[in-house]
Formats: sequence, structure tokens, C-alpha cells
Amino acid sequence: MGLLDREFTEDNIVISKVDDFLNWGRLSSLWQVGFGLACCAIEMMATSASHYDFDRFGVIPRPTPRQCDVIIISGTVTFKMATRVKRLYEQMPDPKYVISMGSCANCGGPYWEHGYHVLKGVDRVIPVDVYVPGCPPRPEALLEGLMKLQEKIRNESLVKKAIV
Amino acid sequence: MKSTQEIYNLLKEKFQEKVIQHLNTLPKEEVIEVRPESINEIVEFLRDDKELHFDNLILLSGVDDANGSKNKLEDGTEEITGGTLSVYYHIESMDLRHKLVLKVSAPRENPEVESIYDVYGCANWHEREAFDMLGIIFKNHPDLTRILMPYDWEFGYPLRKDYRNPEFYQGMKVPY
Amino acid sequence: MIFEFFADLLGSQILSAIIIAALPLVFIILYVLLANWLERKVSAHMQDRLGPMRVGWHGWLQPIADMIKILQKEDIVAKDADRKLFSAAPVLVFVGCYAAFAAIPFSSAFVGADLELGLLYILAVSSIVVAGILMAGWASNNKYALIGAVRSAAQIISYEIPTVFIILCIIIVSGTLNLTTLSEQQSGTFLNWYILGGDVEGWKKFALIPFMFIGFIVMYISSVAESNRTPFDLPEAESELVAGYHTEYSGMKFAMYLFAEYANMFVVSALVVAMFLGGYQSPFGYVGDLINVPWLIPIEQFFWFTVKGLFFVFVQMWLRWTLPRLRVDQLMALCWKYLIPIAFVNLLIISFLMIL
Amino acid sequence: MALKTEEMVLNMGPQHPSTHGVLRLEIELDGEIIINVKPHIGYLHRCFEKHCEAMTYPQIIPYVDRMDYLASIYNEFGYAVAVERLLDIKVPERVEYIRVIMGELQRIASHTVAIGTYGLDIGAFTPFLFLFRDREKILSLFEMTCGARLLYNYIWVGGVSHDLHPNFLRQTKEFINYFKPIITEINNLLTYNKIFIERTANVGILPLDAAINYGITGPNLRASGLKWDLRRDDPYSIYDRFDFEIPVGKGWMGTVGDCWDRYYLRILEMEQSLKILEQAIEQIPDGDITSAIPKRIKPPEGQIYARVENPRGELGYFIMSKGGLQPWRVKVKAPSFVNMSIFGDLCRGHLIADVVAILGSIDIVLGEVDR
Repeated sequence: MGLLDREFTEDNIVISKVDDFLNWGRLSSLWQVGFGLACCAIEMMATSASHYDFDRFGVIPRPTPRQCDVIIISGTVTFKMATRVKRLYEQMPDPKYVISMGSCANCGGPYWEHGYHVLKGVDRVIPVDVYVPGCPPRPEALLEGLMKLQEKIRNESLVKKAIV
Repeated sequence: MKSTQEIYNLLKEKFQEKVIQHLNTLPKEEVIEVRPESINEIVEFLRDDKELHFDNLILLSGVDDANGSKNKLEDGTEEITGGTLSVYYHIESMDLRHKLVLKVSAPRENPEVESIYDVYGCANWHEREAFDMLGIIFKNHPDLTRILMPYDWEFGYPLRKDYRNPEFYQGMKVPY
Repeated sequence: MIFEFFADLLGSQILSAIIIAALPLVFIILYVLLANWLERKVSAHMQDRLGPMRVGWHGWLQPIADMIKILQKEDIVAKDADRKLFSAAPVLVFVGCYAAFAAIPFSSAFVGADLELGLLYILAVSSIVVAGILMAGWASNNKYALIGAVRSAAQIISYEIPTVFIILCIIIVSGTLNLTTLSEQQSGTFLNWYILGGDVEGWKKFALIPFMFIGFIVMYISSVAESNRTPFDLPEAESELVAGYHTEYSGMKFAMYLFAEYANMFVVSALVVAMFLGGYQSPFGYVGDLINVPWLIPIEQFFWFTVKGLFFVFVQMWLRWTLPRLRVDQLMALCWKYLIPIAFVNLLIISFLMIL
Repeated sequence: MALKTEEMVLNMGPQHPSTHGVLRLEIELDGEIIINVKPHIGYLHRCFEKHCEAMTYPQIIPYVDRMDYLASIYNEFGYAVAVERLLDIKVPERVEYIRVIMGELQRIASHTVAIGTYGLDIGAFTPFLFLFRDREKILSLFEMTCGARLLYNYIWVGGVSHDLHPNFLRQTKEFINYFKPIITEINNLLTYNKIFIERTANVGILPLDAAINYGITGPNLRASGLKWDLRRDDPYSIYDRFDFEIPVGKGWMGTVGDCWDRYYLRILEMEQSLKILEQAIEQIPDGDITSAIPKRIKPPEGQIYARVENPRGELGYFIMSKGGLQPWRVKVKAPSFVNMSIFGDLCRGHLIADVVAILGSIDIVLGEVDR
């Protein structure tokens, strides 16, 4: 649509400065979808609460996916839920990021073998940026996952990657 | 407060052949087995009788007895034919402080049990769950649909011992 | 005054008018950034947290980062939405708030349009917001948005009635609808503010104080309701209606609602300040008078007005993070069963007092 | 003559800020008034019962944790009681005390979340964060004991996994002293707030006969006026040694069994839990933390139903053994599942905002509803 959607073929100082500026905005204000699935959601709530305070990083929960940047898949994704998770992801506006929190969302966790109704890894439905291991991950682990995501955003660029 | 034996005698007297037997050989819990088509009138009597007054259904659980003939299929899994599926009813009286376990068994091929949703309100969801998990059909139930599994799940009843997982559900791979 | 200044400087009235029109916009943007940051810090400290900390000193760059991010976001219009109305609604909502700023007297030297009917104008213009919200709710083709919009319309229209009654009280006492005149009448010290009876002479002043105080409370409650803040934030009640009428909005369109919400908070606070708390007048007199520097006075007035306005904005935040939310029928009951009768009786008593 | 209106169907969830997880409510509306609510559950069905049939008895404990993730200790407690009764073993005295202390701490932790999120549902944000701050203190006590914050795997069949940390009892005492004023603070901030009372009193009234008929248990049943607490009425472990009261709903602000009663009962229960904790800390003896049980737990053929008083109500395990290493069938009586089944009836005729209030007041955990 606009200038920002275009990819540039060569790098220069202006573009990389603009990159830094835009990336800084994106990584400092990651609004999360206020959405919890299972046990990890409680740890996610604990992360937002006073003791760990997600808001320090500029992360606030928004109730509607339309105004969010990051979705934290916090818990077991079942087949009944998987279609909804996918729908939710599709409703978010670009640029959007996914943090998969906890073993269940990463790979099915303890339910990998006999879980006839458990999706073994949310990455079978939506693309995942950061995996946070643990069952459930401690709030510190989630914070680290968020910082990993920020690192990833920091290295994004408007310059088209050369095809090697 | 009444023991299971006393209640069994009472029931046998009133319902005759609708009450099948009193199982008290196994440890821990005594069970009264009744006919699946008359469970509704029996629990209604148990609830309304002043002496018994079983006002609370604690739990309704379906069990796959897996006592039919097992034949191995080519892919290594088992299929069970014949035998029974059972439903256990744990009921208690909150003021008289006695408990009772009822059991009904129905043939696996046509597991029909009378619904008791009109006697105990919470039986409604419990029965739906038993239907969802084991395929036990509760007659006269107002809304016997799947409750936990997706409504369009057509791969059988997961808690049956011979349940086999599908390969894909709506394009999503099911096994690990 | 500023208008004449620019007109002399540039030699063109049109250019000067454009500058004057842009000034409130600059103010709104700066104020929204500040208020947004303040809201997050205030809420955080009330809740034993720190709030934004990572960008700048105590996260003061947070709203700027938010804005940069929102600018980059995809602008989604749902397939079944009414495209034209969907795009027009946020503009309309913002215009409603922005237009209200035209008549707000920031200082004796700067008021966008010194209207004779200033009070009435603000009241009328801010009703455009309702139209915008209704459009948003309808055009989104989303049930939550629709319910939120209908609630909002009902709420804002109902709460305008007690507001008008209280404005009538002020008119009876002051005899003017012009906000600048209203402020000028309250000059001197804070004893001349209308909440303390204004410049009325004799015993009447003391008789007026309790009723003015009631009027102030009613006015403030209904103005909080008009700006859709907790405990009256039903149109966007998070736990019931997801995000209410702006559920479907993303990117800059959502940012416009955000701007409008904060701007609206200031408009209603400014109205309360102008009516009851001396407008732009200082409570104690001016430094400019003391040291005989006349051009300092308008700047001081601007300072006092902003401080008073921001204080009431702060009170709104305070309420938001303390109180639970009312239910829709209780909201209406509060308005129709309590506020309107109180305001009406208040009006009668004040009129009676002024006739005497 | 009434105008003809069309009903609107509103879908709440599975992603909705106040459905406490992944619950979907299909609400038929006439304007803002509810005609019918149909809950759709199962979005978190994690096949617990199937797993039980494939695991050995001790292996089931971590899965039990993940059922009601706000009261994990209590789930383990109930499971351990059931298996121990099936095996006919008695656990050492110290273990019983540790279990009770842990269980009551867990009850307080669970109720803080229930109360906090209830405030959130009504629109008050701050109590939620205050209570989460205090919950962290309980979690650090758990962490000190078994190294986990949420899912503990602590209570094992025949014992517990670790003995208490030497500082545990002192810090628990400190916590009790810290938490008592917090209850007063929450009362001032939320419980007696006029708006909060207006929103919750006389809303979602659950009459006692309906509650019994629907098998409602726990605080929800007690709020309807029946003094029924399994810690008293079907004692397990050592609860008969403690002196505590069972609060019942009295309709303080409105009718018996309304949302405010259910909410306030949880606060009263936290006070009683503190009382039990104080006594247990005084009385705890030294001793073993495991009883002599075989490595391979293999109960005889038979069946058992054992139940405990979970923060949400009666948590029961129906375990059927056919003599193998794995149970033949484990069926859980999940209090949230049963409490949820009356939800549709409670909501009828109320407004949309009340759905949220009622749902919050019956305090469900979706992990347990769906298992």
C-alpha cells in the first residue's frame, strides 16, 4: 500500500536508520491478545500482574485481536480450539508475532502420546516466532521469550534479503 | 442411614426382576445392578422415598467392560465385538448420610440406557459426556450431542478400549 | 488576540485562521501523549507495579512508540463491513472532540472561536461523537460493536439532560453562555469561582454555595459518563463486549478513537473547570501583575487552565482504576432517577434564589 | 401490544476476556435481555481419562495436576486419598499435616484468583492485581517446598515428594500475619463497594433445592444456605482435628444464594483456612514423609469412590482396578463441570452484563470442566 510495504533492493544509511526507528516502535509496544488457553494462561496472568509486570516492556493485553501485535499461545491447543486459534491469528493485523508458551503449545507436551484430542504443537496451525519451553514456563521464562522476540524484531529490515 | 444390603432388599421387593443382583464380593464398594430400561423409575423411587431420600447424584460414569471377543486387525490394533458397556451411578443422601452405587450394563452393539436427567439435573451433562466418550445412548435425553469432542468428530468414541485415532482431522495431523 | 497577532504578522487572515485552527490539534496530540503515559503510570503505581520502564526515563517514550507502531499496522476492513461508514466513523468521532476545542478558552489571549453561545456549542458539537459511534457500531457488522454503539448512544443522550440542567443553573447565575465571559466573571481569587457562589453579592453568595457544589458534582458525574470512562464505560466494557464499538478497528482508525477518548476527557474536564472553577483564572492572582509584565499573564492563565483540566483528567483515571463498572439498567437508573431530579430541583432552587 | 422483535444470537468466546479460559457461550438475546444461554465446552479437553488408562498409578499424578490448575495440590490430595483407600494404607502423621497445610494454602491461592478475576469481570481492575501480588507469596512457599510454582507433583501415593524446607513453617506464619490485613483491604476496596454490591446482589440467585438437584457443591452450595463441607461431613485426612467454622450464605446484601453471597463466602473461607493453617503449624509432628509401599503399586480388583473438598467443591475420583498396574477406568467428578451445568438456568432473564457476573461467581476452571 504505502512506502513501508515496499521492499528495497539495496541498503543505505537512510533505510537502515528508518529501519531502526520503525523496529524500535514495534518492539517497544507489543500489545498482546488477552487470551489464555490452559495452565500457562495463569502464569501469563502472573506475568502481567504486579510482581513481574509485563507493562514494563510495553506489553498490555487488548481484548480484541484487531488491535494486537503478538498472540501468546498459552497452553494446550485442542482440535476443537485449533480452528479458533487460527481464526484469531488471521484476524490480527500485520505485522503480527506468535509466542508459543509451554510444552503443550510447542509440541503437545505430556499429551503427545495418548492425547487423541490435542494438537501436537501449535506450529501445525500457525507460524511461531518464539518457543518458550517449560510446563508451565516461569514468568521469567516468558519475559525472556518476549525479549527474544524483541531481538528478532530489531533485526528486521525493509531491505529485501538477497537470494543466495 | 441404611446399608446397601437393606436397600437392595427394599428394591428387590418393590421392583422384582428389574433389579438384577447385589455385587458385594469385590473390595471397597458394593454395587446393585439393575436393568438399563428401568433405571429411571428406580432412581426416582430412591429419591422420593422418605426413608431413603437420595437427593444428590454424585457421579455418573460410563465404563467400557471390554468383555467381548477380541480380534486382532491387520494393523496390530484390536477390535472388540460383543460384551457390554456399563454405567455406574453414585448417589447419596445429603441429610440421611448414606451412599449407594448402582450399575447398569447394556450390550456394546446397542448400548441403550434410560436417561435420568429429569430426576437429577446434573445427569444431563454427565450423560452427554458418557455418550461422547463411550457412545452409550441415553433414551429420552433432551439433547444427546457430543459435549467435549467437536460436534463433527466422526471417528468413534475415544474411551472405548478399541478406539483408534484417525490420521487427520480437518487437515490437522492427529498423531505426534 | 492571538488571531490578530498572527494576522498582523503574516498579513493574511486565512493563514492566521489556519494556524489558529492547528494550535488545538498540536495541543491535543501533546496532551494525548502525556495523558496516555500518565494513565499507564498512574494505573501502574496504584496497582503496585512500575508501568512502562524500558523506553526512555520511566518509559516516557511509550506513547510515541505506540504511535509509531500503530502507524505501521495493517488497516483491516472486514469483508461484510460497510466500507464508507466504517472509514468515516473514526473521523467523525475525532472531529466531534476536535471541534469542541474551538470554543474552549485556554487563556484570555487564546480561544479558537470566542462564541457567544460557547457552552451550547460544545454541548452540541460533542453530540456528533454519538453519531460517529453509532456509525462505527453499525458499519462494523459485529454484534459486540452494535450493542456497544447502542449503549453508547443511549448513555450519552441521557446524560446530556442533567448536564443541560446544570448549565442552565450557571446561565441563571452568570447571565452568559460565552465561556470567556464566564471565566472573566470569576477573576480575582478563588472566592469568586462559581463553585463558591461566583461574584454574586451578599447573603445570596453563601446560600448559593451548597447548590453550586451539588451542581458541580452532578456535572462532573455526567461528564465522566459522557466521555465513556469507568464506572460508565459500558460501550467498551471489556469484560462484556470485548472492546465495544471499536472491536473491529485496527491501526490508525483505532488510534483516532484513542485520541478522541482522551481528547474528550479533557473537553469535559475543561467544561467543568470553565463553569465552576474559574476557567483560566489563577486562584491567587498573577505573577505577571506583581512584576508588571503583562504578556506573562496569558501564559500563566494557560498554565492554570491546563493544570486544572489535567487534575480532573487525573481524577477520571483514579476513578477508572478504583471502581467497578455499572450495569446498563443501573446506569440509566442513576441518570433518570437520581441525577435528573437532583439537577432539576437544583435548578429550581437556584432560580428562586436569584429572583429574590 | 408489544412490538415484534427479532432475537439476536451472540457468541461469547472461546476467546473472550471474561470467559475464564476457553468457554463458548451461545446467548440468545432480546435486546440486552437473555432468553437462553447454551454453554459449549470441550475446548480444553485434554483426554485425562484416556491417559489414566495408559499410565501407572504414580504416573497419573502429574496429569491430575493439570486438571484444575489453580488447585493442583488439592487434585493430588484427592487422588492420593483415593488410591490409598484402594490400597488400604495409612500415611504417617507428618504427611497428613503437610498435606493439610499445603491444601489450605492452595485453597487461599485459588480463592485469591477467584476473587481477583471476579473483580475484573465486574470492571474493577486493581483488586485483581493486588491479589495476584499476594498470591505470589503463597507460590514462593510452594516453590520453596517442591520447586514448582503452579503444577507441583508434590503429593504422592503414600507420602509427599520432599520434606518441608527448614524455613517453611516460619515463613508460613509470616504469610498468615501478612495476609490477615489484606482480607480487610480487599473488603474495603471491593466487597463493600456500592457499585459492586449493586452489580452482584440479587443477581443469579441459586435456590437450594435446585442446587442440590444439580449436584452443585463447594462454596456455591454453601452460599445457597446448606452447611455441607466434606472436611466436616465426610472427613478425610485429619480435618476432624481442627477447629474451624463452615460459613454459609445468609443473603447479607440481598437474597440467599446470589452472586454476592458466593463471592463473600470465598473471603470467609480464606479466613477459615488461615485458622486451620495456624493450628496445623502448631501441631505438626516430626516423622517420616513416606509410608512403606511397594515400588509397583498394584491394587486388588475392585473399585472406589473417594472425595475431597476442593476449593471449587466436591472433587471425587472413581477408580476402577482390574488388578493391573494401570487403572481400568478413572472418572473424575469435577466440581466445575457440575457447577457449570446449571449456568444456563441461572442466566435466564438477566442482562448481558450479568452473564459475566454469574460466570465469575460460580468460579469455574476450564481445565477441570473439560479435563
